[in-house]
Amino acid sequence: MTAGAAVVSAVLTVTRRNPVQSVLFLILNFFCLALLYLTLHAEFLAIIQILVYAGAIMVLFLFVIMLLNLGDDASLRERSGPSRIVGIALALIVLVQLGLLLSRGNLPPGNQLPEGFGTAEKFGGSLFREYLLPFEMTSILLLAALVGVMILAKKKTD
Amino acid sequence: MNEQAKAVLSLYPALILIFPLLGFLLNGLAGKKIASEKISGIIGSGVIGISFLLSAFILSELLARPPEERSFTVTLFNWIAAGGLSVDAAYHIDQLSVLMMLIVTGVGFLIHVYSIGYMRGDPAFWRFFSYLNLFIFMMLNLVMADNFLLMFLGWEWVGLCSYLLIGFWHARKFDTGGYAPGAATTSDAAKKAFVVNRIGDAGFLIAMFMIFAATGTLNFETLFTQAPARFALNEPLIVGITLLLFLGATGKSAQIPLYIWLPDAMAGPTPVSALIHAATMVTAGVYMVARCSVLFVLAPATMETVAIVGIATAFFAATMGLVQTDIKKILAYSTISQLGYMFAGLGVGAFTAGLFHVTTHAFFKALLFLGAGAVIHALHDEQDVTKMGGLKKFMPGTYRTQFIAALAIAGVPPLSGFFSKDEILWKAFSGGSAVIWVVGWLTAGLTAFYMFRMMTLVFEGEPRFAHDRHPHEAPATMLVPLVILAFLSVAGGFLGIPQALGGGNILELWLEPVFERSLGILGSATHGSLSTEYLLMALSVAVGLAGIFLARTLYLSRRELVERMAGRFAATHGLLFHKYYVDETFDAVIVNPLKAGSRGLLWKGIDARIIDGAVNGCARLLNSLSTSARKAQTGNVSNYGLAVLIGISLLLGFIIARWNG
Amino acid sequence: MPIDYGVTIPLIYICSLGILVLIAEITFRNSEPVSYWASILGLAGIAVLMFPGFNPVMGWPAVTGLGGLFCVLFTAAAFLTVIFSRDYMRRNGSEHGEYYLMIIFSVAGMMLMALATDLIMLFLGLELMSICLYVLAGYLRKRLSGNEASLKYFLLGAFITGFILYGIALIYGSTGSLSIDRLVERMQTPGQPALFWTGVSLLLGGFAFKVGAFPFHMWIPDVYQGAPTPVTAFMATGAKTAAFSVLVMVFTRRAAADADLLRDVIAYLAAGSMVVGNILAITQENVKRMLAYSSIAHAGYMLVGIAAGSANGSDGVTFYLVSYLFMNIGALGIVSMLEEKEEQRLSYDDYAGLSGRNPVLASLMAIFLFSLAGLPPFGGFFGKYFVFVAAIETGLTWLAILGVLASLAGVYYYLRLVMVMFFQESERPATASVHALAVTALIAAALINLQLGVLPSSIISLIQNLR
Amino acid sequence: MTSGVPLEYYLALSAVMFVTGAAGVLLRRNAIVIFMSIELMLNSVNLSLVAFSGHLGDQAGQILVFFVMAVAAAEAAVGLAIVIALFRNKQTIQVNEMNIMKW
Amino acid sequence: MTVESLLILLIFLPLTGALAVMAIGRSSVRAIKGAGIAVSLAAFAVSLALASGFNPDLEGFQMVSRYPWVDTLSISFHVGIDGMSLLLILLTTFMTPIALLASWNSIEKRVKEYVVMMLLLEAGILGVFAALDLFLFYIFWEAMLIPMYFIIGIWGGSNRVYAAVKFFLYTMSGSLLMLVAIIWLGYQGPLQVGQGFTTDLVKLYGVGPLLPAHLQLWMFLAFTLSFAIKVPLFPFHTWLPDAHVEAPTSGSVMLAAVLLKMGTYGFLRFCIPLFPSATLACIPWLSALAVIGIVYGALVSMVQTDIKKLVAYSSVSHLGFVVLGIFAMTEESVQGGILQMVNHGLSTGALFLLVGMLYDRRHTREISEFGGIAKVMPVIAAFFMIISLSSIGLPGLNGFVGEFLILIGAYSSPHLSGWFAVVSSTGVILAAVYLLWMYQRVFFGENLNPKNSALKDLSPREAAVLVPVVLFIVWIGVFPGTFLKLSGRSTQDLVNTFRRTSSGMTTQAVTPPAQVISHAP
Repeated sequence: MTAGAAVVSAVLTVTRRNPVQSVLFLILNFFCLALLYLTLHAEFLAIIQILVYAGAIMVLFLFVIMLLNLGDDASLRERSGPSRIVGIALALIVLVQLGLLLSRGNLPPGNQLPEGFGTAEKFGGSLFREYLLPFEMTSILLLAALVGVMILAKKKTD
Repeated sequence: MNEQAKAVLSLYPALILIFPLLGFLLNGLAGKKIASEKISGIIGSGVIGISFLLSAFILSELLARPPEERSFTVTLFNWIAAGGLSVDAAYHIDQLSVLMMLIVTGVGFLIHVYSIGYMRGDPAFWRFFSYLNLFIFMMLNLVMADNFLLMFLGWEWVGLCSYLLIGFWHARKFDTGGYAPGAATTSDAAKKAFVVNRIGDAGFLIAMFMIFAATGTLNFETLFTQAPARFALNEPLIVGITLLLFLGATGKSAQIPLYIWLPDAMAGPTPVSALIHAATMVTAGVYMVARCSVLFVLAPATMETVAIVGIATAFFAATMGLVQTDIKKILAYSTISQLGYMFAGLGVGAFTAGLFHVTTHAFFKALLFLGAGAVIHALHDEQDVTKMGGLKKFMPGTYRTQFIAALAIAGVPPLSGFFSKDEILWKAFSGGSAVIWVVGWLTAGLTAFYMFRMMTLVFEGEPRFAHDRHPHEAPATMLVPLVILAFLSVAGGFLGIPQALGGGNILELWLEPVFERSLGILGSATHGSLSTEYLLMALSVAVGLAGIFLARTLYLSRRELVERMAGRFAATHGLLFHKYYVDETFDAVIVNPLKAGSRGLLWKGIDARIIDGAVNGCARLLNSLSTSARKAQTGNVSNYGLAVLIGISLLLGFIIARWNG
Repeated sequence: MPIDYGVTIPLIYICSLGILVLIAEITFRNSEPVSYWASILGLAGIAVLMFPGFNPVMGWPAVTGLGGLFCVLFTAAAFLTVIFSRDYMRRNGSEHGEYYLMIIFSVAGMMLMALATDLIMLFLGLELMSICLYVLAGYLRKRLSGNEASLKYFLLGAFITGFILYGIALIYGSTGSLSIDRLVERMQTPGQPALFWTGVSLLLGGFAFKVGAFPFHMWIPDVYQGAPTPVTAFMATGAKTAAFSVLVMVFTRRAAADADLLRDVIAYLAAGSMVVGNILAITQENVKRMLAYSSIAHAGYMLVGIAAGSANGSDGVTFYLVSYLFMNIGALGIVSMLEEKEEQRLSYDDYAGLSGRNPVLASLMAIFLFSLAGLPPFGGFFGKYFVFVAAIETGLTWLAILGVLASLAGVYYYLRLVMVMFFQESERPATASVHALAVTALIAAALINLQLGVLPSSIISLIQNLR
Repeated sequence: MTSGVPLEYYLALSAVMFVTGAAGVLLRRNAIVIFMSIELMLNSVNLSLVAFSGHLGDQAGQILVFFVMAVAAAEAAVGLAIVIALFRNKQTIQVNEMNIMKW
Repeated sequence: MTVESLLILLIFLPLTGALAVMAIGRSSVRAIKGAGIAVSLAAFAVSLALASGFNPDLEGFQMVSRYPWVDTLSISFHVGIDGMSLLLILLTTFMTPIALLASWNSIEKRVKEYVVMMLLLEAGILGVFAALDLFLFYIFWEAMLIPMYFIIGIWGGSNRVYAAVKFFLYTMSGSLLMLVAIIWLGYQGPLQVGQGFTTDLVKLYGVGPLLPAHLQLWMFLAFTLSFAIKVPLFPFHTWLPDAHVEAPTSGSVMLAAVLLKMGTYGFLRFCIPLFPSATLACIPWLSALAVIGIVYGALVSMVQTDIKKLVAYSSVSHLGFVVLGIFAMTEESVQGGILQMVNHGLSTGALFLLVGMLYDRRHTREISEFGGIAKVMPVIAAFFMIISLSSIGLPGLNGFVGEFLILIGAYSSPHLSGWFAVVSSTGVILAAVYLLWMYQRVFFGENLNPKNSALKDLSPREAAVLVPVVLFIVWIGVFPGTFLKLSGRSTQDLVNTFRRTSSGMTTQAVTPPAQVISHAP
């Protein structure tokens, strides 16, 4: 059921003409994913998903859309005719290909989940031990993004 | 003869060669600085004179030896050696080469002396002499060579000298007679001579390849010794070789089909015509065939060809000579005709007779040319016989010498021409070729006719030249050689008075060892008796005299008859006058299509259109490919994303196709 | 997973430098000169400190492995870019310290890619680099072409990130590990599941995009053209090298040719890139765009070595990268020096008669172009030779033939520029802003190129020892 | 593997979402919507990763998802800044109108 | 100093000379020119020393130096010479100072770059002739294109850009495939005896003939295409007229005298010994192209209106002889081919010098603009005549010796029908036609054009350029032994080895090369 909702909301995200509606459907999609994370024993990620993704990032999107005042206006001509068909057809082809490959599966055997799998505690532990360097580099990444946004978006420089 | 004497003797050939070379270099490099005609002339003629004396000395040395020892070889250095081929710069002196050396240096010396007078005042006097010396040097190389390659060296260079000397006055206009009228200069004639010769030379060259491929040598002695064993009689290979050699000879000696250059070669200064285009160079072909007689007799088919081509040339050239008006051209056709005789002689196996005619012809034809030169000189470069006449009284010395020469060529006994020509005809007849005899006999009549037509038009009758011209007798430097040559024209015949007339035929005896081998192969099948020989002699004398008589009658007293005949037989006259339109045919069939084809088809067509078209077409193709492919780069991100997804899809498709786990 | 100091040291260097410049930016009012010199000196110092075999004192932590060499290359590219940038940015009225900061951070991302031991680091490095480059491409905010370039780059970059990530996910799912060593190990072992190969091919597609290989190349011309020229130089050298460093370290150690699923597909990518890049470059009139297309072709040549997948292939690509870095940054550096405000002076015609006015610059450009065209005795030739040797050794002769034929087209358009510079005259000559430091850098780049062409063995043995 | 739902199910869902996102990128012209489609793709991958992680009982997948989220945040910030910068100059964020550089 | 180092010195002398010239101030034009000539003369002196140290009786390469260069790919700086390369090296060092001196006045702009380019060109060419490693050879082969490109492009005529680009791309298109073949050979060849990649020529000599025939054929074709374009062999010749016509005099001289020889040299050095079976199979085809080239070049030459283009097309014809000689594969023909390379270098080089002199005076090369100028410039006319005669192949001058040996060898070759030589002989006739006809139209006849009435005759500098060439023309014509001797042994070995190796892959043939390999390292 959650999955169905996820798919529908995903499709609607890309098909809605109004960007604001798209954002809202995307947020819905993210909520569905968070639910799925929970079923997959990823509690911490589920929380992050809602807080950071659906909360912070999507709000940012919404904010920018509002800021630029991008309505469902007439200038927003969507592509028509053949190129749309080509795009959809290609997407379907890729889907079929992926399906073919995934179904040939031979997935590795599943393992028993360790104790406390997916909790914030376990998660944090390995993050700060085994993945310390990536974590630190993420901070650099965010710093770079910060500076970058400043460069690009500050009003006046000269 | 002791060793020391032999060693000294072996120096002579080198000396004989070096002197003309020296003269060439002195005059050629320093002539302009010397700036004295006298010194240039003395150097030029002197070196040839020395060579003549040295040649005479060799002759005397050889005479002192028994006949079978009358040859020796001098090797100077190894010229070309590569792989199996080794060619020396070596000179072979034997009876034949000594004969030719004497003719070349002797007649050459006289013509050099003559030229001092003839070329007086020419701004390039020194250059003229250097060319002449170079010619002699190379001609000596030709006749003294002991192998084909060295002979070919001389062969080519004499052609070059001929080229340089024909075009000596390269800025002068020259009427080639119908062909490129008015536009041609002497240099056109020079080029034509060289190129036509080259066609023959290519034959010579290919013959050498065949000889080398077959026998691995180009040395005369080695080859001639091997040849009878190596080649079967009339084997295609030997026929091919000899035919190609003969092709070379037709080029150099102006035989059908390559004779066309010689009449034009008359554009050169007259001493050049005398020396190169009458006395020496043009006989190189005869010499070569004689030298290679062993090969030729192994190919009777070729011999027959030589004889037929020779006699045909003799006849047709004589017919063309009938109507020419240019004094030098008359002589030129006469030369071609006489050369034809020589080849006819060679062709029937009368090698000695051929060479005998070479010798006598050298004397009287040189004399004729030099005399013509004196006339032209006297009339300030007038060459048209119809604008001459009555010169007998202005230039008596010249006239007398010319008369002797004309008689000699007309075959009036006991002048030299009679003996040599008659020997050829007799040998032809006795060898079983009656047709050749008949044609030769007719030609003899024609010869006598056109010679005396010329004599009459030039010297007899009323003067027809412009009144501002004051003919005068030639200066001593010119006249003395004329006299000497006249003497030789008379006396030359005594070298070869046939046994039938009680002569010893000195020349035949002298040359016997040279042709021993070939005559051995040929065998001697002589038909006809002594009485036949006398009869034939009488017939040829008669036809000669008839020709003389007819010419004198027609051109002295019955001029109107000539005009009428020319009118009546206009077509024939035109045909003869235009030399059977051979030049025009050559131009139309070979030269012009070749030029047009090279320009239109090869250059503009294949080169520019096809090859370069393909090359540039590739470039253009890439360019248009690029121009159209660029359009895919629309600038639209969606399309770029599409491309990315296509790529991904292709990758996945590839994995689907290849994976088989 | 213990922390590997060999991996962290370059990152510590570069991040320290970044923080230093950031502090300078915050501290000083007129911070640009400080940042500039700090960047230059810092980058130069880091390049020296990291250089393989550099050991000033006992126990100095040395950088090991091929990744170390790549780090030196990124730093060198950044160093040269910074040198060319200042004047360019000044001319375009936008010299700021943040610019250098972005370059330094992107170098950090590249290093992370090259040094990555697992796919997480790889992914993070890729993103760090890319995000900085998105910003740099649009650095001249007022320039519309820059905006467009930046957005195109960003959208397509993010798009391909999705595929890369998907590939990583599938690899993870089929191997149960994110370790690169495990990945390589699996690739060498026949009999992997389809899932694995799907992941690998998506990863390959992603990096093919990053290096600008056909058919993932379409962003290259627009982005390279629209970005500020020094940034273009940096993208074409540093970023490309970074992407190739991953290809070299992940994709050249595959199974033997017969069991190798990827050889042919990489060969097709290479072939397509060589052909398309070269053919499309022929008719370009904008020099910068021409160099962009040519960089597609060069990606193709390097992919030849990847396709070979042998030791020689890996070494060949690495060598090619070294020489490509110096020749391309040299060429684009000169382009940046000649470019005037408002993207003027970028067409072929603007280079007419350069050899008369500025023979040094023209000669240097000629050297870079000859090297790019792959003519001996320059580095570009040897790089090509090396990868073609590798290709032929592994049975990809057809690819080598195609490669040389395509490079013939390359010769044409590079030579066309030489021709314009040397054989033509111009009525309105362009004036280059020539600075001593920049020219020195160019001369150094040219000399390195010559050295790579004439005496390549030192760098080759270095590469071999590091592999 | 504790969940009753098989792994394939998650993977299929993820694939469908992924392709939907990709289709969105191709079909839409509004830069922000395209970007949202890309976010959709990233999230679908995250789902796969989490599913694999749970299937394998290995935490690394979840860790990666965490980093992906961080990266997505950074990307979103930068991407939107780019969009704003472009909008300031061009007054549009329609990608089909961005073609001053082509061919 | 050892003899071996002489060869290395020779290669690097022009290179360092070029660097030295770069250091001279731009304005001191005379010093630049002087330095250029001095360097090239020094190189000539070194090459003479090289020749004096060369022993023509020894088998194989001499003055060999071998330094490891790029170990990974088994590349070494391996140089050495045998008879044929020595001759071509001598030709190169001889013609370079002449070309430089010839352009003393005619090059006015960018003199420094010009001299540098000429010296670089010389270094490149010398390297080509000395290289014994295919990689090294290729480096020089390609590198020398760059200076030539500039020489044509900067100092050339009005259509120079097209010509320069055409020259470059044409040549390059051939050589790139050769590069692939080199690598392929370097890999496949040693594989035959279980060894690793190498481009060392001496080693490859041992293994190349062991390759299966179809592989040989492909590699042979790739090499041949490259060389055929360089020669140029019909139908790959169309770059030549353009390049020659547009190049400055010195460029044409170097192009004709030396550059074209690199192609024919390549046949001898690489194609034949490396791929004997393929060679054997291709002999009739290549010889046919050569013969077509001989006749075709001559015919097209005949109808040219531009003297320089005429000479250019004549090169096609002459080089056709060389190729015919090479592929006839008899000792005589190969010797002739090698000598003819030198001959063509001298005579055609000199013809270009002379055309340049005419151009300097009249600024046109149209034949119709001239006529009768032998009157005003008799000395030039004389030189022109001698050199034309050499080109025509008059016995006693150099051209004849080469052509004769080629043709006689080709005729008696076991690989060719006699018709090849027979048809080629028409080239001898046509040579006389086109050169003499041109000569006649330029020098003979009436001097009608007033512009031609006050032309200066040969200057001392020009004499200094021409006299040495003419001396060699006569020397080779009269005493060709001096030069034939140098290449005799090399030719003999080449032909004998070819006979042995081309006749199929016998087991007998396998053993000796294995020995060669064991010796080589």
